[in-house]
Amino acid sequence: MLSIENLSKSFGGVHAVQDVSFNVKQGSIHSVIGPNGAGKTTLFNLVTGVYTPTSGRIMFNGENVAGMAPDALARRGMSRTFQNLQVCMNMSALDNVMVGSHLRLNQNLFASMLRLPAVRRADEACRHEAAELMRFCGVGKYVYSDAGQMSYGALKRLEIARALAAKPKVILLDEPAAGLNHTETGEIEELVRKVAQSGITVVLVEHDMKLVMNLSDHILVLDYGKKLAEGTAAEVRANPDVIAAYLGAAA
Amino acid sequence: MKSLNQRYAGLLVLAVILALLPVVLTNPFYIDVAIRIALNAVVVIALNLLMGYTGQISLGHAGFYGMGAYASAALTTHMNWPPILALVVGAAATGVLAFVVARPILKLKGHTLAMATLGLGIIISIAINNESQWTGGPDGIGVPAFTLFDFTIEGEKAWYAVSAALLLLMTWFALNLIDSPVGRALQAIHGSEVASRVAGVDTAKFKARVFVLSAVVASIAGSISAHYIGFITPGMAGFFHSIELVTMVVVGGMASVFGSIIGAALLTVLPQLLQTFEGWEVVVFGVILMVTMIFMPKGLVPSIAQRLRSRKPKEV
Amino acid sequence: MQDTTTKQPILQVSGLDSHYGPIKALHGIDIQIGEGQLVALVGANGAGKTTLLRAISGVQPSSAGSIRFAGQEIGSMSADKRVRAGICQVPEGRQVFGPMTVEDNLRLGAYTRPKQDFAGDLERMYALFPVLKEKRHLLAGMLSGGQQQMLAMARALMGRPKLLLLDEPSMGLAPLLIREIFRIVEELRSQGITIFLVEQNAHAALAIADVGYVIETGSITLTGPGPELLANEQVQSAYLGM
Amino acid sequence: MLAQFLQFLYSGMTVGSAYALAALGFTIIYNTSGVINFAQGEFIMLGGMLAALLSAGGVPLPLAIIIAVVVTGAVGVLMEKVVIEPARDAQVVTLIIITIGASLTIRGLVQIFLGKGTHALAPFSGDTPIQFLGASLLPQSLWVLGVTLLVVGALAWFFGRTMLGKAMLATSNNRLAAQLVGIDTRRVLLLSFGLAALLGAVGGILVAPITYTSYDAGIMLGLKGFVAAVLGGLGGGVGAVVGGLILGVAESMTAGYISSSYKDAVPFVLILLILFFMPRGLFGAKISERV
Amino acid sequence: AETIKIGSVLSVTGPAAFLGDPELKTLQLYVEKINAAGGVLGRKLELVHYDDGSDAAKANSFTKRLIESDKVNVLIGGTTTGATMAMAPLVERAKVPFISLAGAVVVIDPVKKWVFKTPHTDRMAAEKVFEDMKKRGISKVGLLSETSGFGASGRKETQAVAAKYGITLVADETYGPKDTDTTAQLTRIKSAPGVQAVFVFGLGQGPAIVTKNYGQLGMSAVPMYQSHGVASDEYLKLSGKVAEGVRLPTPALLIAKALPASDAQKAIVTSYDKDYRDRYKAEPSTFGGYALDALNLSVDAIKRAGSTDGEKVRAALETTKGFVGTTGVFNMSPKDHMGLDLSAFRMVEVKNGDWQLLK
Ligand SMILES: Nc1ncnc2c1ncn2[C@@H]1O[C@H](COP(=O)(O)OP(=O)(O)OP(=O)(O)O)[C@@H](O)[C@H]1O
Ligand SMILES: Nc1ncnc2c1ncn2[C@@H]1O[C@H](COP(=O)(O)OP(=O)(O)OP(=O)(O)O)[C@@H](O)[C@H]1O
Ligand SMILES: [Mg+2]
Ligand SMILES: [Mg+2]
Repeated sequence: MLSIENLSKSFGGVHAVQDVSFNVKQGSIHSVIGPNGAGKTTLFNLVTGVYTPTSGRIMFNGENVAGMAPDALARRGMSRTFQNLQVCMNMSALDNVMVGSHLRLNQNLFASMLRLPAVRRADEACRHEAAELMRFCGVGKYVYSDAGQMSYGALKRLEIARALAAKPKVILLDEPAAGLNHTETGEIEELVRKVAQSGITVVLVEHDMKLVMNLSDHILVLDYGKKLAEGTAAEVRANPDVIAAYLGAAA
Repeated sequence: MKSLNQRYAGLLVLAVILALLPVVLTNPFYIDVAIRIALNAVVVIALNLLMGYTGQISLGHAGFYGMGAYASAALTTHMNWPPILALVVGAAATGVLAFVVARPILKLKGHTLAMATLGLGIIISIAINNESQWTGGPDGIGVPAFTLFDFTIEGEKAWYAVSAALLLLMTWFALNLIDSPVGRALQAIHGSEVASRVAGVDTAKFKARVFVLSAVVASIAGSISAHYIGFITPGMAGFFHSIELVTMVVVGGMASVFGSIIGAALLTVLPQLLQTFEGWEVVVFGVILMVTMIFMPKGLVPSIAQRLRSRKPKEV
Repeated sequence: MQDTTTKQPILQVSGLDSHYGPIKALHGIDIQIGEGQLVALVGANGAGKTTLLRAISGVQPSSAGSIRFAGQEIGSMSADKRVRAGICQVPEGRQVFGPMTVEDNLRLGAYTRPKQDFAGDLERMYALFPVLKEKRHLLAGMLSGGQQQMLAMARALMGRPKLLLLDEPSMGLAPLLIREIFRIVEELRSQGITIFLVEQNAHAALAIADVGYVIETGSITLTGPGPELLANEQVQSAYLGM
Repeated sequence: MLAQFLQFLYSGMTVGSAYALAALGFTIIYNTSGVINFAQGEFIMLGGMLAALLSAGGVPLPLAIIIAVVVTGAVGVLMEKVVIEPARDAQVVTLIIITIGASLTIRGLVQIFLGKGTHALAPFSGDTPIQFLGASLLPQSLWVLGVTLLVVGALAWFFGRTMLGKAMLATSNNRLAAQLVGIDTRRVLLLSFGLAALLGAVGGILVAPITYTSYDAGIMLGLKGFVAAVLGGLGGGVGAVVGGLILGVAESMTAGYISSSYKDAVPFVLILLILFFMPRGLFGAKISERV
Repeated sequence: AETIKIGSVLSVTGPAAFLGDPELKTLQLYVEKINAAGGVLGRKLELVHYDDGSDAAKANSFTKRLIESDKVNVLIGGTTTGATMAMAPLVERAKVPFISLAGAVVVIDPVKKWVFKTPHTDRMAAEKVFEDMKKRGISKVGLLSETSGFGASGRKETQAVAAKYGITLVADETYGPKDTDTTAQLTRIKSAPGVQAVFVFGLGQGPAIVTKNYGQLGMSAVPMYQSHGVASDEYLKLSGKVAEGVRLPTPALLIAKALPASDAQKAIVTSYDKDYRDRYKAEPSTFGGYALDALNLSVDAIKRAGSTDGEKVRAALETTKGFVGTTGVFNMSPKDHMGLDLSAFRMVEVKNGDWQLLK
């Protein structure tokens, strides 16, 4: 459903992503790993429209979406979380999640100002859904909190809840387990699995190898912006280039 | 989660206060002040939607206010248009102008945005100052009474009723808006523009919409104030009036609808109260402004609300 | 609480409370760190780890209790004085100076140091994290997450701390680098630097720690030598995913 | 024709340098605190007023200038200490409103104690116009231009080369991190207000012989200085100067070639157009945060 | 007995403060003096003052307060034309005698029943200047006016009366009240074909800057005229040597000492000059003179009306005849609510750093 073809992005002289191609199958969990600075986040930024590619195509459900704005992509069913938190600290935690459902709600200014009954009903329903999602992501105790009162780890989960609130076709998670301990990482693993089982395609960037190896149907390894290897968990783990560049001998 | 009741409780209190004021205030002068407060509050609420909620500063809103006021003055005086038509045309013209500049201007952020809106306001006020055949130039222009189908709004009582109704309506609109999907989208733009775009918010469109909305409201309030006061000068479209409006927003509280009303009330009444400090008005005003912001950095309403809440600390 | 230190404590936190507005985030924290020790602090999300480190650095107000550093009460000392006294921190979320170059970030890390040490220290950091040398003229805000994390670490080390506070230094780092970070931490200890380490990678942290503390909802609930905690069942199920 | 053009240019550059000096003060405070200091204009006014009144009162000009600069600098420091410091955790808009309050207070006090009259300060080196390529300019204009360039150079060195300068930039970017590397952020802020006030005073004194000065002279210079600073990108000295000169020259060219009634409006149209294409101002910092 | 309440709204702060400030000081000084001398009709005067900060909207609101809340008997004020015009509809409705201190003709033309004014109109200033130009054979004039209310109205009136004196305006430039440089405008005027004189219409420091730039551009061959807006010693002080030869129309106050003893206004202007200097250790200004005249006119009208009844006072004001003020000799009528003629203006020239009366 998502197919990346010869994608490149450079900043001045730095080639952050170079000629990368891969395919993500519907309903699968596709991980992207690689050393720091390999270009994983840049890749996410390209795919979700935050950056415009220097060259290459991004095919999403048969349409070339390269260079499209993030909101246009969101409308086509794409959603993501951020490595550097992008939580709206001026809002409550719940409202943050509800922003995720933006596209499914009435966006008319006047209907909103008049608070038409239909708007109100949809909003209430959305509110309950959002609270439910927060619980699903393990931040249920913050349902009545402001985003500014949450700790780092909680905010990471809040972002996942917001991304899910969009009911996306594909969700891109950038290091969802960073800042979580092993037990908490286990919870996230479970959560991601459930998301994938519900039919949402997951693209995952993560440095926690246990999580990646347990979850991934397919793994793409980047190094210096280029594709280093690709394959199943077992294949990648055994690849000597990957061991040298990324995993190290003990993995 | 803001419950329905909580929201409407505030509105109800406001309605009761507005209904009681004319009973308590026997002196027409006090009613006059109340009318000015209400009309200012309407603009300030609209500006707060833009500034406090959406996070887009405007140092040029008095320009829009002035456009409305001058459209009403010029079209009724020079063209003999009925006031309501002048008001609508003024608002429409303001809306069109705001719409045209919205996209390029709102691409700017922070201080550049402040400067660009300031520039826009200054351009408008200079145009008003210079085109004296229409606007009366720096000396100002008289505005006839507001008539609607043979009915003339006259006297403090009638004007009070009109402005109180407008304020209630605006408050209701604003409260509805901020607690709606659109309102959340606006606040999300403030919180994180990328995050909101990734969530599907067409940020450029929503910023433009709220900019136009607040400009149109300012224009309408400008028209009505012009008819009420009966005489307008370019100062009301000028930079200092813009700053005054922003100050009302911040002193009352960013992202607080009721804060806007309090801010407008305070900064409208204060100059009247300070007249006793002969010669020292400006100093005292400045000091009050600083002290308020130092002790209530989030603005009056949010800071007081926070303090009330903190009386019952809860443990994590 | 058992006394696990043999050396004289360089940092002694007692009865420390801290609030975020009405919310109390730390409840009477007692912690002792001996000179040259490596002490690990583990806890769930929102337990108060970051709050504690921030309080020790003086960027988060404490409402009760005392903090003694090298025999001196520092509870009311300003943050910059604490850095001068030798307490440096790698803060949560990296907090690099985005619009400044990597090298300027490092330069600022040495803000409290005499000028003549700078060049040498800079070279040491570049040796430790070669990628920073490669990117030294790039704005720090342009670095990838992991690179920023390394920069934050290097910046703190530029201050030649006596006590180094690390708030999740391995966050966002590739597996190879995580190992590298832990190697560096051990090496720093061997150089006599006292280290207070907050880590979600509790396994690795406790394995090398002289002493470990467990924090839950703002209170210390367990303490003991690192390996001992590692074997603790409660710890295993709550933090080690076992 | 050329002479006329040059005349417009000289006039624009003189006015523009005055804007630039005002803009530099904005830039310094912005660079340490992210705050647009609306009291900057009052520093300018204070410098000019004090120097004019002192020298009218018989104090020799150089001494009058020194006293004016020092007193204004002290006012800047005092302002930081008394009203900015207690609110240092507040949002930037709040701080901006505080600076508006401070500006009203300063202006009000000057009006009460120094009066509402307009004052002149003697030009530093006479007022015989200098003829240059057929157009004339006052010697004082050269003083303004010269000092502006000097100050820009000094500031470029300060922010680019000195630790303290970098510490200031760091403070505005991330106060928390700045504290964690041992920067005394309070002192940095104090210093920046003092420095900005000092610079404001220098500017006010330099332009006073050309523009005269009165208790409300700071309003307009402050406003134009703000515009110049933002136009330049609020980055460093060069931006402020280029911004100021563009604004000044645009004004005088508009007055000279288009219409003096719209001389204040046309430059704003121009500036809006510039900003639409360069949203961070002419020399604004590149975007430095990514997601 | 109950006090007689004189209400005033003046621009004591803000851009017009240099006008409003002496106005207020004058009112305060003379209300005190009149009370010390026993008041009016056996009652004391009470001055209720508000400062509009040079903002017409505020003037409007304070007028309401004076009328509704303070219930004043007479209103003095409106430092600027804008403020006056914002106040006028209210006094018309509330029927309170109102004497404005603003310059523009529009204040009294068309006549409003309750509105009077003391300053000369800007039209008169233009006429006086043109009269003088005509005498010197000047017919091509470059106009440089301020964009303030004073200047804009002056520009309009200048344009209106120029033809009557056979004068063509060969250049028509403006500058802002806070501008710091006007060389661009002056350069344009200088290069206007056949220009024989410059006429500057502005207030306060602007005209001084114009004068300085005029010197800088070496334009002394083209005679410069200013309006009564600069009729103060401050102008001389600010513009220095380059002002030599500048001519302008002014009220008698400015040249109090030089007036011949036979002059009707000699007594009033010298005593005002002295009183003001004694009290405030400062130069009196012609603007303060407008306020003094307004106060004296109201007191005179109240005395003649024998009561503070609004209608009676208004009627008395309207029938003022031969009243000698600092500004001139007032002869009001139902058609003329100012009552001054061109003789109230004296033409002066700057000579040796001082004013010299032209014959
Ligand atoms: N605007 C920019 N200018 C210059 N270089 C950039 C810019 N943005 C990113 N880079 C560089 O591109 C490379 C890829 O960065 P990216 O954030 O995609 O890495 P990553 O794989 O996500 O790393 P990490 O695991 O540390 O998060 C980095 O070396 C970074 O320094
Ligand atoms: N700015 C704030 N305002 C209010 N409450 C806060 C704030 N920051 C943190 N808290 C609360 O204080 C508690 C401790 O937070 P802290 O950040 O210290 O946790 P942590 O242990 O570092 O968690 P994490 O592992 O997620 O980083 C949490 O309950 C959090 O919700
Ligand atoms: Mg990344
Ligand atoms: Mg933490």
